Amino acid sequence: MTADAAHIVSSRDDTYLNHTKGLLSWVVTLDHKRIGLMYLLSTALALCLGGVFALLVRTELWGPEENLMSHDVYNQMFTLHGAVMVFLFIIPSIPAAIGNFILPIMLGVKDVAFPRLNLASFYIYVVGAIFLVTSMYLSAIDTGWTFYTPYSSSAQVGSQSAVMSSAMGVFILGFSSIFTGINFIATINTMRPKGMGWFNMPLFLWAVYATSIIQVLATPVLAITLLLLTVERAFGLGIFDPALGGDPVLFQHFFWFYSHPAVYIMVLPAMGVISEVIGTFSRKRIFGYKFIAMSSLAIAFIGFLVWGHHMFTSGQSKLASMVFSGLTYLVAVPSAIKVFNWLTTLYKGSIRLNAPMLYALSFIWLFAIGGLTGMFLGTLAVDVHLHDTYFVVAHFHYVMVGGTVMALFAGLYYWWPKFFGRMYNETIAKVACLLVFIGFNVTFFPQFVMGSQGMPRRYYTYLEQYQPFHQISTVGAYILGFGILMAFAGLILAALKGPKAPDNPWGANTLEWHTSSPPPFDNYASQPEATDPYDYHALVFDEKIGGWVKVEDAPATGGEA
Amino acid sequence: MDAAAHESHDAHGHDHHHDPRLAHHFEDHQHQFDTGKLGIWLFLGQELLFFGGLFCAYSIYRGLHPEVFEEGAKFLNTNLGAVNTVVLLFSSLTAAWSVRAAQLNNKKGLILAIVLTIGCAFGFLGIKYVEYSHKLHEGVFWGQSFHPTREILEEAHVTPGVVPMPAEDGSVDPKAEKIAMLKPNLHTFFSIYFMMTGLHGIHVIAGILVYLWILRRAIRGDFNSEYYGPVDFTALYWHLVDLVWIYLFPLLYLIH
Amino acid sequence: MWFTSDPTFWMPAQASNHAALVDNIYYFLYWASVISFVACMFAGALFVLKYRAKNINDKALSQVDHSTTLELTWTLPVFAVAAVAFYFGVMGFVSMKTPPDDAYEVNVTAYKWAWAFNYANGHTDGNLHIPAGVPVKLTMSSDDVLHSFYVPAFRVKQDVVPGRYTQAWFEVTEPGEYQIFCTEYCGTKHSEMLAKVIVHTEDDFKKWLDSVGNILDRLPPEEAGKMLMTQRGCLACHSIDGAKGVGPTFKGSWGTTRKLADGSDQVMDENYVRQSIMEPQSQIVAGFPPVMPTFKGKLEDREITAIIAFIKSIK
Amino acid sequence: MSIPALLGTFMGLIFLTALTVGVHYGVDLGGKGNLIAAMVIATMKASLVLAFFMHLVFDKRYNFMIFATSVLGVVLFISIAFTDVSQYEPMVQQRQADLAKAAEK
Repeated sequence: MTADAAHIVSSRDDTYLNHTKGLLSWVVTLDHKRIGLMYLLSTALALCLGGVFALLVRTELWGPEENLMSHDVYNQMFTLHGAVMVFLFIIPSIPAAIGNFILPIMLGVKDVAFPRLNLASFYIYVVGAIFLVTSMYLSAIDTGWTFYTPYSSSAQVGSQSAVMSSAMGVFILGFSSIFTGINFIATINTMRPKGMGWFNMPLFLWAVYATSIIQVLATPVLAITLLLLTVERAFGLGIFDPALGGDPVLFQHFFWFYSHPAVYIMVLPAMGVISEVIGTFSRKRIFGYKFIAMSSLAIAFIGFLVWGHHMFTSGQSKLASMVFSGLTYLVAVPSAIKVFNWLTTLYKGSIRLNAPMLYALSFIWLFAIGGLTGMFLGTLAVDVHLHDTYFVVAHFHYVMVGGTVMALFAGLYYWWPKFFGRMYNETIAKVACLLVFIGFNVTFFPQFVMGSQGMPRRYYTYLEQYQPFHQISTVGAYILGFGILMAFAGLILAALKGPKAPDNPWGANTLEWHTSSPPPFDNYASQPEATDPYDYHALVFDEKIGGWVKVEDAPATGGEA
Repeated sequence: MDAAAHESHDAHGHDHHHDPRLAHHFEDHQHQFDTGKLGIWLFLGQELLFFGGLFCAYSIYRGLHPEVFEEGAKFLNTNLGAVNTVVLLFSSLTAAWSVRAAQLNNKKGLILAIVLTIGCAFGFLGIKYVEYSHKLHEGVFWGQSFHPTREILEEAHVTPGVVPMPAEDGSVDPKAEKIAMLKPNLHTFFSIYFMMTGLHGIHVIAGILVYLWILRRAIRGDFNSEYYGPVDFTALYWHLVDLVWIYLFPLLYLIH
Repeated sequence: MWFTSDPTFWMPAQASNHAALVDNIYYFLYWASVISFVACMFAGALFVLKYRAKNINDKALSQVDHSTTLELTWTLPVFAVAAVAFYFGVMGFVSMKTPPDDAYEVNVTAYKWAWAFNYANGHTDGNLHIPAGVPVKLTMSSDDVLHSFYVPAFRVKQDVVPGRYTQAWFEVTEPGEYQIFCTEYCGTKHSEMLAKVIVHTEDDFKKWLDSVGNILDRLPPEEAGKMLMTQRGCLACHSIDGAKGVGPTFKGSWGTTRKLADGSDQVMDENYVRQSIMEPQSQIVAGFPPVMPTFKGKLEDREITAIIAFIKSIK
Repeated sequence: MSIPALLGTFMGLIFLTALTVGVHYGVDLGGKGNLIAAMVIATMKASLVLAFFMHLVFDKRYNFMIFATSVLGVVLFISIAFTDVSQYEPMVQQRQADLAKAAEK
């Protein structure tokens, strides 16, 4: 790789951040890195907004009486919390924000396949978000994020227009997601560099690829579902509304055909981030590369066949429930394979506990609990008892928040030096990680207990026997909220004032670390040839620059042990 | 737009290609074409799933209530449907022809083929308009708005008792109407009919808009044997619209 | 832990024939999860401590990156646990979904935000009264939106869907009182759509059923009206002590004039009450949401007369 | 694509359209016979369009795979949802009959 240095021709002063200046140069940029950062900013705002709703909900639940808000406001709060978190934050966060920034650089290309479509998908996201958030002014939806009919299709207190506005918002957001998916599949398929066969791809790319397949094939069904719901609401179609001969259980089939695979849109890219981070910070080839890569695809495909496990008690037939339960277990296998492989990667590694690694290890802890409790819910007889209780709430928060948010921070701290060319403060990052981890467990673990004890979800008031659990949970929520704010603060501080970052601060060997930090506008002058992404011994730490360099480029006195 | 244009032209100092139609991140025209084609096929894939939802609703309601669909189809004009099928098939031919013309550097042929395609699309919408307006004029709406007149019920030879027959003065017994709507009935058929043909119609309109843009670029002389991706991709989209109609026609019009 | 039917840290007391079955699978999964979780996290912690880099340039001790044997070895137990859970889960589910032919039948109607349990003798009650030691089958439907019938102590849950019937069944051994929740989100007072299962001995149940029949004949109209309104859930939204609810209070309401949503004035008289029960949306009092379900075909004329008598009596 | 191939495909499509309308008016195949015939003809037409107008026979295999995967997705979605709904249909019909009876009163 002697030609490697030649790839980085742009002078270090000319980065994508200062290549062009002014707000307009960001607003109309076609550069995937800037679009990625704009996504990051929007999804981070969505996380904060959703987080505020969550804290309001948790505060109201401090006691069974009215503390902050009335029934109706509470119902709107948990609906908005779910809708904002799912559609505005989790689904676009890792793929659209980190994916947009990192994917082309990992491939050594100048941009994604369709830069205009990429920018369009960002603006579609913004328009969809405006529709969804506008619904708050139209007196807010109170249907739950699942929009179940006939509640959503029949007249409700103050939610007449809000349901339509939010459904249209989510409809529009769907297309943003579809376009991102199309873009990534096309990019990975046709623009891989020389030397990067399918099985030399970094695992993050495999994860994003699997995610994109789901985005392209599942999201359109959500779109048609919400279109039908909107028309049902406006004109009384009678497809889903039983008052007109429609079938509300059919709506659930439609809804979950998308929304179950969507769970994997949320967690697969997170797993991709973890696979990168664990390998790098163990300085060891990731164990079971092919199994991890294939398990991503397996999860994506099996994900399309298990939607009915959300409907075990909904009036779905016995036959369908049994088939869906059986298929659901098939997801357990690839998920377990991933966890085992990550743990085995640690074995005989050379482990460094920098912040990204701590977040990644926390991810494994939380995801393991989330995955194991998923087994309870996939088991028919047990699910009958646990369905629609706090057990389910705890389970999917462990997977989606424990999973995605932890991996999001792992990824952000890992790639932040690449994003902005500045290092973060390890102490802030680690303390924030500890707070998030503790806060998360304190919030959601008690919910498993009260769910098993029968506490139903989406309840404004509750029986007194559940109060201690609710109070622990509320305390945890505040710790969690504080931890997340601190994690963000660490990142913002680093971007503004952090010390200069080397090109390769972690000793990772995927292509994005071979360009400068932050990358030049063009990423690479010409596409570099790919090397083994997990050959960590090709790199040594260079004290002088505080980062890692190729063995052959290292000073003769290099610190090889 | 200035900044974006600035970026893409001033992308890097040592431009190794000068064709502005070739984006800077592709190696050559073939690479760009293959990528674009993959993109459009992915888009068509999602279109299939998008329509798939409606086909799902259709299958379930027809599978469980075939009699409703038999009655419903009586309202539809099979001849107009068949004519529209032919119009759309012809437009598919001209769309495919436009790709051939572009590949052969035949600018005149390209323009003619696109104009014919757009013309057929308008023809299709015109016939659809005739069908829609007749139905809506006679109260044949979707779902809860379904209040057919006596005339159209007699014209369609609807089996007595399927929906309440309006009295001479046009009034309907509200109780009978409510009972008819409790289960899937003609109003459900027309919900599905209007959703499917309506969504298909919106795709036709979108196709017209894209083709007008392609026409403008064709007249400007953008396309040649090396660069004709947009013509090909639009044609692929147009064929998909045709493909959906190929199924809609027998599923809605040809029911015994 | 799972041989007890008493409440545990995780599970409420077992009160129906399904409960032990559900709990056995639950605890099987619970211990399988605890063991595998502890094992994994212990291994992870051990590796992190033992293989921590002392010097930043330390190489990993091994670069072995695959072992198909190992992959298969740890896939198998996952399969095995899944297979066991699947098998017992399905068996339990099938038995929960297959009511015996001789089950005692109760019809259930759910509406915002109350339950109506309907007995063969025509009596409708707001709580579910059942005999102990007899399988009971519920045939349920909803008048408005989705609801869900859930009794944690029975481990029974079934959505109640408008436009169709769904069924649930169970057999309770010991008399007692158990909590019913609505577990499918249904709007404003979803969390207050509660009721009780009251399990009598078989003899007591018969006595109870006789005593609640014909209340109109046996009781003065005010009392019968009050019973009806409690049973049908009217008082969940309309208070009788002047408190503001989802609907207007009945306290001192009789004969007063009220402003309707369309701006007109209306005296609270017999016609108005009758009309409001039959077609609630036609004359909504200003400032209240139009959410009351219709009781057309569900209340007899005599019953409405009794209700009116009761409303008159609330001063 | 050559002119004969284009025109040939088009004539094939027109012929199949005439055939499907002809079967509709002229032949009663009984039971689901006509539906099956119509769907078989439609699928033949769709294959013609896909193979020639959309050049799938000349194209990269990956594009065909995308299309096939989407079709598979639609088929799975419809068939599973249909199976379930038809399983619980008796519960729906019974309730609808009872509601109609109640509304008669």
